[in-house]
Amino acid sequence: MNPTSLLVFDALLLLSIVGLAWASLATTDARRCVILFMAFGLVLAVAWGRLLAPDVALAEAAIGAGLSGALLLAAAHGQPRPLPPESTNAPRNHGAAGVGVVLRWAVTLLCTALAGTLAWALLQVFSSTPHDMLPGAISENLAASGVSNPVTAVLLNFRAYDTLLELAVLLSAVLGIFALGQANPGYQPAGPVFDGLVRWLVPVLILTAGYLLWVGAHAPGGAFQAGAMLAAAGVVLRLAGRSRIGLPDGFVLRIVMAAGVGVFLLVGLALLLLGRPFLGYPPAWAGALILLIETAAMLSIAATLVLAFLGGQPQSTGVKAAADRQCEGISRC
Amino acid sequence: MTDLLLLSALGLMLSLFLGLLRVLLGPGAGDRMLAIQLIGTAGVGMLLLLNVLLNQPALLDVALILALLAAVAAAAFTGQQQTHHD
Amino acid sequence: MLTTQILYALTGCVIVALGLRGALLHASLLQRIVAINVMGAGVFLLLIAVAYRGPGLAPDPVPHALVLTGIVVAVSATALALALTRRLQAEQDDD
Amino acid sequence: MINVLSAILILVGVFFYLAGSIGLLRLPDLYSRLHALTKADNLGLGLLIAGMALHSQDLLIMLKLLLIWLAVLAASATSAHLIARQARRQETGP
Repeated sequence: MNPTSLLVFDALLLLSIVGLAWASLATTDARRCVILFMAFGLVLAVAWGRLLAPDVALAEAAIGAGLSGALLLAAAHGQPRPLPPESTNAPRNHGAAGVGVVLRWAVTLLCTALAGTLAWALLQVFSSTPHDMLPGAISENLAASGVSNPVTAVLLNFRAYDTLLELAVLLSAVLGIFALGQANPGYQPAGPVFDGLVRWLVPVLILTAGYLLWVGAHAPGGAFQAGAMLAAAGVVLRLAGRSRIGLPDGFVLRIVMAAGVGVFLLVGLALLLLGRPFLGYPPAWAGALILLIETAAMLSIAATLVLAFLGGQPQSTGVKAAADRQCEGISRC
Repeated sequence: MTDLLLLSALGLMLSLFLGLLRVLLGPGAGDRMLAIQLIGTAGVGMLLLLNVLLNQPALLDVALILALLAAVAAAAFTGQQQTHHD
Repeated sequence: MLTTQILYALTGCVIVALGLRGALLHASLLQRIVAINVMGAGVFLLLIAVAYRGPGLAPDPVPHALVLTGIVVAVSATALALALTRRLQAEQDDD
Repeated sequence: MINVLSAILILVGVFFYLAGSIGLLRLPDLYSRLHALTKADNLGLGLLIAGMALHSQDLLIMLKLLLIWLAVLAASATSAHLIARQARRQETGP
């Protein structure tokens, strides 16, 4: 392979990454900022692929380029439209224009210093001989982990503690969102064109989720990517204006939300009772236990991400139907 | 063959840069969304080429996901939220 | 030292600084949230670059696992922040 | 022989990509840009995928490639429709 032209490819890719990050943060128009950030996510997915990180690329493609774009675009809709440039500057320039400029430069200078320090530290790390103890330990023990994809082995076996706590973080994020109020208003029913797309896209997304969950044991994929794909199916249904988007109601929803942490903990405690370390799977069972935990985690992650897109506690469909009926009785609302 | 694939990847990169220019120029948000669509398609193409170049079959799945979710952004962009109150 | 690794890692540093600057200086809450996400992406770029071992060699899976969970946590934290923003704006509108 | 054919398909595909993006940049209004974009999506990626499929000579990979192309086709048609409708709505007012 010709290394120089690959280097040119790298340079252009990185140039577009820096340019997009800069452009999305340089504008004051919320929508433009979000659109540029979505392009940033797309290019990042290519960069992960280039750096031989297909697991990360899968997650970035599903989340960075898909879900978080939809999430931020929906939020940008609610923002006030940008004023023409003359009027935006006027109120700020009243008293503190000088201070503003000084602050701006000070922050820029400090951030540049941070980048310099980081770069210096990294170059120190790179110039020392790499000590590959951790990757070595992983490849030595991979056979006993129950899966052959090293990233899945790290996530669900070697560092299963971290993943358990991460699922707890996701759960607390949803609980925080619930505490802040009701879900966003739904979308108006889609036209026939988008509806036609949704009709086959949603089943394909669900199938892809199943495929990613299964393949994660021996190839890039796993619960996180699969959960994101399932969530994407829910978000697509929501965008198409459907009232039922695959989320269960009430109590069942709460069980699904907690399933990831719950199953993880139950497996860990059961192993403790059997005299093994917490989450120390017996090698013969490891594959099956990991698949069980991953299935539960996928459902929880999907529910979390869909609820994150809703931005609040969903009204249960029964209550909502009653409210709609009432509405129609009173007036067109 | 690898040289040709690399050359094609550079061609797609050029196409992506032209799309980026349109994202920056606008003028409307609709124009920017169109350019995002182009960048997405260029990304899919690059992943397909990298999949052979770097011998990473999983990048085919990444391209598939990008392709499947390509319409989500446009739908989120044009979707009209219901106004519940009043 | 690998040129690719250094290029990507240094870009990560630049993105972190750009994101931090945006998060500190932007007036709009939504754009601050985007800026924090950009900063996170910079950290991810740095980690994945550190994990890279060169063409044809298997990279270190530990940073990959870290970044994978990081992406999912970042999107849920973003959703929480957006919900907070919405609530803040609603409260301000009431006043 | 197959290699030559696949190389030609890939190169022509990249050419359509470039033509589409130059169109997106040069054409004067949203609707004509939309038209240029479909060139890149449908023809550019289509030819690229045909070339890659010939190169791979593996049935499973060919099927995946076909699915990718179909997904991009459907997505590009749908988004083009949605964006054009939105633009028209804004022109005529709410």
